[in-house]
Amino acid sequence: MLEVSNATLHYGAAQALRGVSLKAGAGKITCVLGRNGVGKTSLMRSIVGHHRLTSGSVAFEGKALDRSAAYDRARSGIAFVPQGREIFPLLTVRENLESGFAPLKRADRNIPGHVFELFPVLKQMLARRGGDLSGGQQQQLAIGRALVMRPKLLVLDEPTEGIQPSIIKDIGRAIRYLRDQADIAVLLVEQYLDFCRELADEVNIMDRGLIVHSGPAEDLDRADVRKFLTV
Amino acid sequence: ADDTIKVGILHSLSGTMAISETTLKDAMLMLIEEQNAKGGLLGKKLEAVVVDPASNWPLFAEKARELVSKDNVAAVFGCWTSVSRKSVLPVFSELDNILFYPVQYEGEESERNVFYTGAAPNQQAIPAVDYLMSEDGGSVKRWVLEGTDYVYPRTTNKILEAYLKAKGVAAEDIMVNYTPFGFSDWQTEVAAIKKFGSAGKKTAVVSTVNGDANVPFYKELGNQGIKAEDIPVMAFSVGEEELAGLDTAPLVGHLAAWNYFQSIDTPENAKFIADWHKFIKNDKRTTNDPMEAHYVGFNMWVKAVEKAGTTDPDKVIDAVVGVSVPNLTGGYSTMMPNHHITKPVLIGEIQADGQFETVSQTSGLVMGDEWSDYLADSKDLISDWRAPLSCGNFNVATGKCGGKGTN
Amino acid sequence: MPKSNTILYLDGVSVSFDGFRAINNLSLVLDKGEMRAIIGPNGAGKTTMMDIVTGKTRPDAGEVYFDGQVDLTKHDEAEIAMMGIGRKFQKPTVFESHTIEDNLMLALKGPRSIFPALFHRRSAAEARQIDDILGIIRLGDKRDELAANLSHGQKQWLEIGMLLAQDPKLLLVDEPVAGMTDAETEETARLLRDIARDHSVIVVEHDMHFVRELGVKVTCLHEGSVLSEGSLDFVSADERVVEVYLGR
Amino acid sequence: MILTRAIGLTLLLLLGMLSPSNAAEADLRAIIAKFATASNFSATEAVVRELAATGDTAVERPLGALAEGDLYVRKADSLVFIGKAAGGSVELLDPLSGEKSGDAAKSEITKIKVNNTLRRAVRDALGTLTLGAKDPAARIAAADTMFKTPDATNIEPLDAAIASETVASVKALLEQARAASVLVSDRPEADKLAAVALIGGRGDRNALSLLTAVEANSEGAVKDAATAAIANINSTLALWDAGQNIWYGISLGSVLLLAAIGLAITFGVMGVINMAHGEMVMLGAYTTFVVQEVIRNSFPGLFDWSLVIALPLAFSVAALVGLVIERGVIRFLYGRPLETLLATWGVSLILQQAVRTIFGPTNQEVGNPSWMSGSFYIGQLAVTWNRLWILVFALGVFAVLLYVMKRTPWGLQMRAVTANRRMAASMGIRTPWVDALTFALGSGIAGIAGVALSQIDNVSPNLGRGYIIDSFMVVVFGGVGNLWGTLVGAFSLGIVNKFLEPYAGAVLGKIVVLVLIILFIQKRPRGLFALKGRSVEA
Amino acid sequence: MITGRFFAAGADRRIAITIFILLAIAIIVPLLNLAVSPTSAFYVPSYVVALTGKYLCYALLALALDLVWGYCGILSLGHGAFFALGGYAMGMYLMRQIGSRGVYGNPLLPDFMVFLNYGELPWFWYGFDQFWFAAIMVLAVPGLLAFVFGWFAFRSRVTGVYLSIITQAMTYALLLAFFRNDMGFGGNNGLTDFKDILGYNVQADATRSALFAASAVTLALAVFVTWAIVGSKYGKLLMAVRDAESRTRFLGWRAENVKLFAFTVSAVMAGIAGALYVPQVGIINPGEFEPSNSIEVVVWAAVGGRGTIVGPIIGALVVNAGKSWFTGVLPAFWLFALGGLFVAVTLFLPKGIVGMWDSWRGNARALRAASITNPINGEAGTDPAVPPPPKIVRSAARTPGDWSASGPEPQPAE
Ligand SMILES: Nc1ncnc2c1ncn2[C@@H]1O[C@H](COP(=O)(O)OP(=O)(O)OP(=O)(O)O)[C@@H](O)[C@H]1O
Ligand SMILES: Nc1ncnc2c1ncn2[C@@H]1O[C@H](COP(=O)(O)OP(=O)(O)OP(=O)(O)O)[C@@H](O)[C@H]1O
Ligand SMILES: CC(C)C[C@H](N)C(=O)O
Ligand SMILES: [Mg+2]
Ligand SMILES: [Mg+2]
Repeated sequence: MLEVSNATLHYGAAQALRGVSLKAGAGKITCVLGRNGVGKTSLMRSIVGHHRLTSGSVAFEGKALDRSAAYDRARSGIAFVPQGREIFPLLTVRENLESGFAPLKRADRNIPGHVFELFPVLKQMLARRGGDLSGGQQQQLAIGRALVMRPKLLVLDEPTEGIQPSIIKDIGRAIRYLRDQADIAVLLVEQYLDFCRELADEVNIMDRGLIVHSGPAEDLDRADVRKFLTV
Repeated sequence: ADDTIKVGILHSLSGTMAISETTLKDAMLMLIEEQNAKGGLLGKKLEAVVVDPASNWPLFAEKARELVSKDNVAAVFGCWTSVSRKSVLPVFSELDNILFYPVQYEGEESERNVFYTGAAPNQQAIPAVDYLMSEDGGSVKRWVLEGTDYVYPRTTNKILEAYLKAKGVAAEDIMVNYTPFGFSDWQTEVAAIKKFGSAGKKTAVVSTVNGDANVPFYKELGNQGIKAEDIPVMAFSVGEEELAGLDTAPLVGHLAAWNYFQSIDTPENAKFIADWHKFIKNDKRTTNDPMEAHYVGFNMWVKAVEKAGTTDPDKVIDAVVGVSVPNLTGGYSTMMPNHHITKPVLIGEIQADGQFETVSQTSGLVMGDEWSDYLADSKDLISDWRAPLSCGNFNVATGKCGGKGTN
Repeated sequence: MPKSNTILYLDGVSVSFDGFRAINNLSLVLDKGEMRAIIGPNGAGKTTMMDIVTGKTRPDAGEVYFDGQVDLTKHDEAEIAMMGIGRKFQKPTVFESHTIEDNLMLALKGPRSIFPALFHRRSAAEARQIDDILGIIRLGDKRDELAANLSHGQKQWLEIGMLLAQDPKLLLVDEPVAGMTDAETEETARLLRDIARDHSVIVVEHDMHFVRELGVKVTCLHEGSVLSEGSLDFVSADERVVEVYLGR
Repeated sequence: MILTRAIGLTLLLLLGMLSPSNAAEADLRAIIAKFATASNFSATEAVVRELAATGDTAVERPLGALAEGDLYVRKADSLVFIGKAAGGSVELLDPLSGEKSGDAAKSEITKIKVNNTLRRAVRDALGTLTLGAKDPAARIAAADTMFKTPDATNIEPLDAAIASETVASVKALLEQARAASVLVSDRPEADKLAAVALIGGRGDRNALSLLTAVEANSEGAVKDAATAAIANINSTLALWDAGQNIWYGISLGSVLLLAAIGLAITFGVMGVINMAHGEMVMLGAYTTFVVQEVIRNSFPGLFDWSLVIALPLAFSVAALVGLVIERGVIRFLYGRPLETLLATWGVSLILQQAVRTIFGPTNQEVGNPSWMSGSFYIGQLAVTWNRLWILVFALGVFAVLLYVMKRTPWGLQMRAVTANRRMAASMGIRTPWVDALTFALGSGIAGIAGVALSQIDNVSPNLGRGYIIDSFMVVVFGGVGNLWGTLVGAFSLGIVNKFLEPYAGAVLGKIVVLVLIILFIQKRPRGLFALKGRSVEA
Repeated sequence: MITGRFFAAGADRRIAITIFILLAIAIIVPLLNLAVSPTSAFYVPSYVVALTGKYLCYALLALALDLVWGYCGILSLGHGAFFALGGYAMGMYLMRQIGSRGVYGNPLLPDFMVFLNYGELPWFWYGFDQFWFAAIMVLAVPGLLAFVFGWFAFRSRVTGVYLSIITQAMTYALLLAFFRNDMGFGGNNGLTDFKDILGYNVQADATRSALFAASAVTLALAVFVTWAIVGSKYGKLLMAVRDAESRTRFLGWRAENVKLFAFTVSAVMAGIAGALYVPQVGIINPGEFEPSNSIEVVVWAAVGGRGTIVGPIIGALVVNAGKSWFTGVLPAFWLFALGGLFVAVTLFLPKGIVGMWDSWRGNARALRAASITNPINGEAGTDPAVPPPPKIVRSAARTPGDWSASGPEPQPAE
């Protein structure tokens, strides 16, 4: 469904991605792991269109995305939960959720029920400014907002960061539910190994701008794989 | 090049004053073109050097310096506001060149290098007030002196207040009010005028409101229904050009005092207007008093150069005094030794077509009085730039040049 | 009052925003030299509590004392920081247009007024201190890079480094390991335990492994007040904590 | 002598009203002919009086023409005509019948000059003559003039008019006019006291000015009554004055609101420090000018509609220019708000000079349609129509904008995009579109503000510069990013300003307002309606 | 000590060069004006001396603004006010020097006071007959105003556009106040008609050259002081306050004092610029308080390169020279040229002239550095698939958030 091939990215003279190739299939949860600063976020942002790749390509459902802008990618079904949440601080929680209506047809412009099932706080806080929420609540809002878009590919950059354990579990359940029910592809960046191990169908491990390992989730228990994750 | 005589034109073409000054630049270009058509001057062609001081006073000084020392102009025609004139003054006296200043001003100045072709207060304000006090003018008893808060209105009003009091007007029958530059919300002021005018005595407004603030002022007057028959407004800086931006129908009868109106019916003026329309390629453009001042000033300069046989400023300065040229109101204006000129004073009423109709005119020409007789410290001063006196502020009481002297 | 031996003393503190009670009659005492872990659901008021302690938010009611005698509600951020309370923010905030090294330099303990800063020259001791910290946070090879160019996790580390440089008496650490790998998490726990030997520390975290590794007393906040307090095992056995926080 | 003539005049007038047969037309012509020889204003005035003394309503035409400055003398034969300019020449009409009687070149005729004194004389004369006019408005006008210029000789015609008047409101006015005349007559004291009471009841400034004169010229009971009435009027007027100040403040506020509201979008919402905002206002004003020019030249009948026509055009012109600016310049500057100051400053210079080059540097004439001219009274509160409409208009624009921002998806997207452009794009919002349209909207609104402002201010290339500082002041004072703040900010600045003005004068008043703004910002560092919340304070 | 650093190895070469150039022209230009015959090719006309002297004052003003704007993020839209106040202080001195040579010959009262019927000299004019007093006022008045204004504003944490707008309100209020004739500063016409300064005729070529030299030397000194300030730890703090004010507070710094110091120093610099400017242009009037003048100063700094020391100087010189030139050769169209220049600079030189130059050079340096020390590239050496040399999309990042299309949360303004 999503195919990244040979992606490179530069920040000025510094190179953050050095020829990354990655696949994420529908109905699968694809996990990307790696230490701090190896380029996970850079890769995700390249996929959703925040950064333009220096070379290489990103294809979604067989169509090359390299020339399309972030909003076109979103309209073709890619939803993004960024690291750092990036909710709209002065919009109310409801408005934040409704901002996901843009790519939808008029008839679809409602907030799916499972959003509130997953994150009941959001329902209580609909009228509050997004920016006032606590860090974890914001993270929940960010995920909820992405779900409103009814995505085909959900890109999550460290979604569990700052979230209380019970809700992490809920998020895990939700992601699995989405994969199973709606048959969507999930691309997940995680540091939290246990979470990853539980959810992932495929894992990719990054180090210094490269994917150094990819394979099934079970690989995570191999020592040669884990070495990439230690200090 | 040596085969041309350069003439500097120092009027703002951008910024706040462009609205008034651009016309003067065009007028000068026309005059120069016509002079060239007549064969130029001293057998040479005149060449206009136009610069834009951009309504920025220090830039005026810079541009003046540029004109004189870089472009070597023989004389400069320019400035509108007094502050721009003040800022170029030192340049002209240092570099010993000539400035012709075409706008009415507050007086209290006489410089060797400057020729004042606009009105001094006695050539505008005093006759205007006289008219209002006369029977024809409505025998006004109560006065509102409405002005923009700066030197020209302040000085003029000071002179007027002294004059009115000398004529027996009581202090409570004079209301003085000032507004900032570019003022646009006149509701309160106009209401105050209305109130002041409803005391049972004939009231008039003498307006030294300047520039941009006039249009909203008159619009508000019209809307609040202040009619000229009830409370006439006499303005000193509202001319045809300003009225062009207004629907004058509700303003018919309000007054202005100038030394020239476009409506003046003389052959010189008819020709001038026709030339102007041809030059500017627009029949609707008006002429106005400062244009006439440039017309007069330019012709005086031409004549003086011919008389002196050179454009050397020193010689020309001496030659200009006494030169007499026709003005556009059917008479002759003469350059006096104080570097001010003689002018007729006209009072006009605004007409529905945006023109003025002269309702009163001084019987003869009035000589510009640079040092007002109504201000304590200046009444003893006179100016005479002819040798041997050659002094701009000769004190007749002490008999010394240089104001009071050191006593 | 037994304030005397406390480094931080909160009693009956409440704060509300537009009618929403974020902190509700909260009482919390931290002894000198103690390290405390604070957990609690999202929105429980953990960060807000830190805001109150550091002077960012003024409480509507209640007492907040530092070091047994200083009433913190009477001081502003800078004064409180000068007294020796340092803070790491939940969202890492560093000086993005300065290098890593300068970030640390500005945080280094020392006089905080204009003229000393104007005529400041770096001493050898300071240089050594910076080098040490750079070692600890493993950003030595990036010392001349602009902080803006760091990844999220690296910024977390830098902020911890700045806290170290500040060398405060009391450290408030908000979610230090968010976005760190498990290995780094362990590293951080070790570091904090080190620090806690001669400092007082409050750590907020959602990562239970990390909290466990710290091995200190835990307070669970909920809806602005203390829900449960004790050892981690005690707290995580508390039904209410499981209900609102840990989940099943 | 005057008295007898006046009585004669009244009789004539009564006769004239009774019988349709007029005083001999030849007599009138003879008097009119005297205009030709009147050498100065007072001579002309004498002729006016003489004409009026005939009491013949037929003199309305020549007198009216005289006041309008349309009365001419043919040089060749010294005959007096009404002249109507027709092309290069003048069409001559008979002064009494109004029938066409030839043409003349401008040089063949001389205009009979009028001045204010003459115009007033004509007005007074016509006032008496039109007392019996069919149109109640004319009768009201007549009563009004007679009230303002009381004369004992007016009493009798007024009595007659009162007797035959059927409209109650006109009748009341006529009675007041009569009372005014009584006060200057030698009627008994009782009559005068009644008159003072009647006039005192009017309670307005005209009454005040009349009574002041009475107070000065009479004694005894009448003087006392006048003094009391004056005190009475003064105290009610003082109250009205306060109301008047509030109204002035509101109307100044509405101007500020209009000027600022577009900026509240481009600056407040989008964060562009839009120095070209004033120029957008200017473009709107020039659009109005062009529309009026076309109407004047081609469809004079539509003049009253000119503003209605100009509104959508001004919006489109300014919005289009805004769109071009956004696509051409601003879009490269998002995230670098300070650079927008530099670029839009440049744009504003270019626009200003462009307008100066195209339209010339001088003021352009923009007229008020009739429904925006003049004023009316609510009690003693004078309300000018143009100000009232501008207030209504400003509030209307505000309401529409508020609706768009808060209730439509576009508004939501706008706010999302400006909060975080990159993330908004990832939500599927076409950010370039939203940016461009938002900027165009803000500019367009500035444009329609220009339509309104053209009604009260100069239409010149400098128009925009005059408003830009005030606009920023309003938006910032109200609180950036909050439309309500802009509304309340504009009105409070307006009202404070207008309350200070009578005491401190316009200049000092403005300085005080500025200082108050500075002090106020110390108290509320994020404006009146500060955006709140963690994200802002951080 | 500071001087020690200046000459220490690694001192910014560009600053040194700038100072050197300024000092050099301070000597050479007057020499070429006074000692060389007017017919010589090397002769510098007085006109040019006067003009460039004026530009140097503008440059000093721009530098002063950049200290607060570029380095501390305080966008002051009222710096013209400090400039004008310094100018007025100097103008008052020059006015008093006229003595009884005024048109009315009043030994005590300046002319405008005479014809506006002032009975006596207003109290605030006392002392200005002494140069030292005027000189102190040149520093004290703008400094004090900035201090008081800043003290209130920074303590109340007025930031961003709010601060910008109240600085604008300040200069606007001063503009209106100085326009008022009753203020005793000559109203709209201002102070003019100066005769001499320290006993020398202001119009003499020698005086003019001396003023030029003084301006150049002062500017050099200001460059040095600014450089010393921004290079110090305080300077780093200043930038830290610019980027994350509240963070500095949590480190124990008093952000308001940090800003206040810079603001006051900057105002004093602006005041000095004004004081040097007035005798060279021969007039000071309220027009200098015009808000648009202050905005122009911002524009100069932006054109030259905000947040650099040389940038604002270059910006002021380029824009003003452009203005002088355009207003002469293209009087009717120069605004198009100038406006176009501003737009072009923002679009094509986003960091100003100097900033862009730096980027080019910085880029080259960064590229070189990257190939040696960058861990990614360093590792790459061991990798068989060595990536091709990076294609440079844009120049090296010197400011945060520069790479992404926009920062995550654009503020209305800094
Ligand atoms: N805007 C930027 N400019 C320059 N360099 C950057 C920028 N953003 C990130 N980098 C650098 O690129 C590398 C990869 O960063 P990235 O954010 O992709 O890491 P990450 O794997 O997401 O790390 P983390 O787990 O800490 O979030 C890091 O070395 C970082 O320093
Ligand atoms: N300035 C504010 N305005 C409005 N509400 C606020 C504000 N600050 C905090 N709150 C509310 O107070 C509550 C407590 O927030 P706080 O950030 O302290 O939670 P937290 O315990 O740190 O949560 P997390 O673990 O998610 O970081 C939240 O519900 C938040 O919405
Ligand atoms: C009255 C104005 C039009 C000109 C006047 N000379 C001035 O002081 O600016
Ligand atoms: Mg990351
Ligand atoms: Mg928190």
